[in-house]
Amino acid sequence: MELDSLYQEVILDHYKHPQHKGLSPSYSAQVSHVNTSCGDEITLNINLEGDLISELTWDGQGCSISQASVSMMTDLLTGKSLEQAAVIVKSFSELMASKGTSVGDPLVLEDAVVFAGVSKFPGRVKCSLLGWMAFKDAAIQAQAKG
Amino acid sequence: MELDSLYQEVILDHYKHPQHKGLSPSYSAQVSHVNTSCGDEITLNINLEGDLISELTWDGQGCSISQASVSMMTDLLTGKSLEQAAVIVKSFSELMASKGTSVGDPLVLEDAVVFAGVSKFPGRVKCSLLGWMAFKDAAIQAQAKG
Amino acid sequence: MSFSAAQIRKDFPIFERTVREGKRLVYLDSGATSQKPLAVIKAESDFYRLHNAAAHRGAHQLAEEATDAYEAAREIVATFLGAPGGADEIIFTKSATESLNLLAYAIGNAPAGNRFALDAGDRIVVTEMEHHANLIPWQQLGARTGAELAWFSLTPDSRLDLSSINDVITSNTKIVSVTHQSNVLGTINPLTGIVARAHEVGAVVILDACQSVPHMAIDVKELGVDFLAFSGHKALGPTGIGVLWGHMDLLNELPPFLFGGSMIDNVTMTTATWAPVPAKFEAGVPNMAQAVGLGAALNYLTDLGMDNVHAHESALTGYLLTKLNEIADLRIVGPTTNVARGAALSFTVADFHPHDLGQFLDSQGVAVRTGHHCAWPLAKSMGVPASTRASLYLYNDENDCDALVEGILGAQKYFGRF
Amino acid sequence: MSFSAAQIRKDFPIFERTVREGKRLVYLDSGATSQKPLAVIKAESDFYRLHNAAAHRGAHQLAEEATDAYEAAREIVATFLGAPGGADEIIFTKSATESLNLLAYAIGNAPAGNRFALDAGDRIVVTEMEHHANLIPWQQLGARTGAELAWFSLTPDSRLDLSSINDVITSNTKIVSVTHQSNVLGTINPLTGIVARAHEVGAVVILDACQSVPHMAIDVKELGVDFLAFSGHKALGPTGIGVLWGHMDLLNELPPFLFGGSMIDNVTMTTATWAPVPAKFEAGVPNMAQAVGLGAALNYLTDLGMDNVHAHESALTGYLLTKLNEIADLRIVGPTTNVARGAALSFTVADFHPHDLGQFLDSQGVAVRTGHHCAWPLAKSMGVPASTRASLYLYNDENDCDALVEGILGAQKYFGRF
Ligand SMILES: Cc1ncc(COP(=O)(O)O)c(C=O)c1O
Ligand SMILES: Cc1ncc(COP(=O)(O)O)c(C=O)c1O
Repeated sequence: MELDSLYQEVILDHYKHPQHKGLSPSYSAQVSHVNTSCGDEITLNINLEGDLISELTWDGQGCSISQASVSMMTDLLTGKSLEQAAVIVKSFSELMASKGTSVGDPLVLEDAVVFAGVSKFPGRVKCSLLGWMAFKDAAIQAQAKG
Repeated sequence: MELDSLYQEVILDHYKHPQHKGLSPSYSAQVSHVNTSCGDEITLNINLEGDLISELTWDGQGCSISQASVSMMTDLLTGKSLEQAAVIVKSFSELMASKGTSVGDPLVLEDAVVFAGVSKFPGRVKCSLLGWMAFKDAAIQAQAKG
Repeated sequence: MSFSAAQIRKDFPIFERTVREGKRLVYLDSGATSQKPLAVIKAESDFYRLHNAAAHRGAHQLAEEATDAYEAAREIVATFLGAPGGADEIIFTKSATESLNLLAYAIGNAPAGNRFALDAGDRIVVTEMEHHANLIPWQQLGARTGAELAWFSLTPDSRLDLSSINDVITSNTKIVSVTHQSNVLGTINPLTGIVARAHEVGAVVILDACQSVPHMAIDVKELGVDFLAFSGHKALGPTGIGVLWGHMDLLNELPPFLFGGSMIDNVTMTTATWAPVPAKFEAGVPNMAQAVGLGAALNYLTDLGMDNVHAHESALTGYLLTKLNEIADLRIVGPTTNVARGAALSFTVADFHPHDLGQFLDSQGVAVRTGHHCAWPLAKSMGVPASTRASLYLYNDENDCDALVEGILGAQKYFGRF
Repeated sequence: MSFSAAQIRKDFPIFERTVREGKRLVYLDSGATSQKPLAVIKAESDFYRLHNAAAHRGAHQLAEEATDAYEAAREIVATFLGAPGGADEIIFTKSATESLNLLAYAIGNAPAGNRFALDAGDRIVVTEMEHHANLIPWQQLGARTGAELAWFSLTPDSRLDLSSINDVITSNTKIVSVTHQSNVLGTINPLTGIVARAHEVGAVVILDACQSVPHMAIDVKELGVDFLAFSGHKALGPTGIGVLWGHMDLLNELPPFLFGGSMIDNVTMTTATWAPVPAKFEAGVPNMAQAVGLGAALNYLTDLGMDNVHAHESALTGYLLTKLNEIADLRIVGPTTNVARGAALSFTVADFHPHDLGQFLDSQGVAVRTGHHCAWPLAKSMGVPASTRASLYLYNDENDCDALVEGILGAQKYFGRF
């Protein structure tokens, strides 16, 4: 079933057991993003120590794809430098733009390569990117402050 | 040639030799109307003596149809009462709305029945009516004053 | 002749195709846009093939034919709506969204002394169930003029709360703009009291009829409203065509909106005066082929009979409501009984996100819409940020409803396994 | 491949019909609207037959396909115009008239501090040869904001008088909106000096490209303008579709125009924020089938090559100008030589009224336009209240020009006999 390439187990796993959910009391920057076509919302807190992403926490509501994506992202980016994070974000964005033609680089994206399946569903690409766009925004704001 | 039903001799005759053209120095009411789709313009002076249309004069520029129509109209309506004129105007309007299905009442419209041919050409109906609409307007204004 | 959705479907070429690897297309998204019968597709293409020219402009046979075709469409719409002033009261726009914005901007253009002129002492009234297209133009008009925006809120059973109507439609209210049927809830709003109160205080009543004109017989005289807007594409017509109807005396007083060719009386470099209605509101070469297509769509509906269409949809809505009410954890967002409601049925299922549910349904060939359905304030006030909407039309039947129900049960199983 | 109008005509179904009792259709009214090739008619009907659904909205396969088709059309337009910022700089409207009104209203919506905000100290510049669609919106914006309207007048040979450009485009000028090619005169305006001076004083340059985009290769980067508007129906496309192109940074700052679904970011009962460009400017279910049809039209033109189209029209214009110049009592309204002029040729013949001349031509199967061509101030300033216009396009050839000339001579005889 084609649907299974969208709803892979690791995605549903993150959906049921979201990581880093619950906003940290303090943060270097906080952003809120919405997916205007479906109303999904996410708030993301980023904490920087120098160039290092020491903590990423979030809260929000949305579909399995958007929630799993932000959960996986916070797993993946926590502890990384902003430079490393930028490489990962770029790689993920490219994967999501690939319309099913790319399998993603597991060395860079780790578990998040499962979103290759989502890239075949144009209606869900926005869902996958919601958290990542929020991160980009938060990183810029945190750097601007710091 | 179908065109000949439009450009009948009496129409072209009025076009070449317009009647009552040249505005009277004084008037009971004066109106100016334009045909916005082609820019044709006409100014009409009406003089009333009581209920009688004692004088109708006009000036303007336009196509053969609009010019001939106003020329014939001034011929036809001068000397008539406002009531008689209303009957004639109504009869002419109906003829022009007939899309070629009516021949017009020669007892009411006299020479103006030749416009039956024009009613087959929807693009020219407006031209035929330009002067008549101006008359309607002028009659109302003159009565309002008087 | 009995009404047969199966027979009707044969008039719609799109039902010859399948979706998602050979699945039958179960189209339950007519609230977003309807499918088109061949007669409409053909009317539009025949216009291009045979009569295409600029209406009201050229001095030649094609231009005459194009003008006739375009004006005949206006007659059809006028008859369909029962416009008391005839075809001249029908203004073609590109969509209901444009029709409503036209009103808001034109009112904003009204000079002092004009009956539409608004200022800070005035009030505009809408409802909490408006589509964004009938909300944001009024917010903006309020912001530009200082007029205050007020609204009817909803009762727990998804009806307009009219209990304090005189406190909402106050004596300084100039505009009351309401939806005939909610595109989310399916609620059909009662207009009599609203119209009476609005007219009592001298306000005009604008009806967003996007979700009613396609589905029931409409007579603007009976409704008593002053303006009405709808979109062609939801009523079997082409995309790119909308309608604004208004009473002639109001249209005469209303200033124009878009400026350009064909809407003028006289023009100098610094001034312009306006053509009579409806030309005053139709600047530029019109969307002729789309108007002609809309005419064909309304003729198609008239041939079927709007009362028959409505009866069919009503019966089907009752059928589907019963079925949905039987599903565990399914909550209808909107009236749960088949009274004063149309064929738009929104719902949530347990805590499955509508986007996931919609995706599963899609995999089964069932096309629905998910999200806030362009009525975000409503979604927020109901505490349902997103829902799934099935909307029925004349080509749907019980099989389609069954496919939806089966799809929902399938989704419960599919997502439940994790 | 050599350019063959006869071959091209075979792609246009309308040329299979005759007019006025069996006469060959000699269509010389493409300046009002162009005819449509089968590829365009089919693209629009295929959309309805196969992919029809609300773009950007549904959660199903048809909605995905409709979105893809609509967005692909945006890409095609962006490539056609050479938009530096790509497809996101392309806004679909219903017509050039709407595109220009969009700009005027959106600018009128700009709050103080916004770069577009206008007030009584500012100036808007147009030309005396503007179509009403690029004149009246600016008159009205001036009236609403207090900004002053100024314009370039014409030289005796129907060119813009740029001799006092610095007195027209003054340092307080915020907007310069000019036509690329006059729809009456055929004059193609030189833009370099205007763009340079406008940018020197910080004004934006808006180009009404209705009469150029269909006829010549356009690259907005080379032109140097800031916004550009055109209508699909004059460029082989469907009715009901127009384009506004603008630089992304300007579109980002420009406030929205129409309010409704799909153009929002967040909405409450009293406030709204906007989606990114281009969605910000496209409220409501879009004119999808028409955008797709326009895409097919521009692809058709690209396949032929815009330089080939232009060369063909240029040669034909030269041919017709020579022939017309030979007719006794015929006066060309516009440049009489084939330099910096397009294929719109207006003229008067003795004191025959254009309406009568056009009627005679029509009886011979020759379709032209007569009147002031929606540029009344120009007509008045030239002392030619009405003229006859023949406008050529890719499907016309020398036979068509000959038919026009023969028709004019025939009219002289027909009306001369009295
Ligand atoms: C130069 C020019 N500008 C603007 C327009 C208006 O275009 P439309 O009527 O398609 O909106 C036209 C054509 O009518 C035109 O020729
Ligand atoms: C109730 C209601 N109003 C307004 C609209 C806007 O219609 P359109 O997008 O066709 O302009 C819609 C549909 O989207 C609707 O359902």
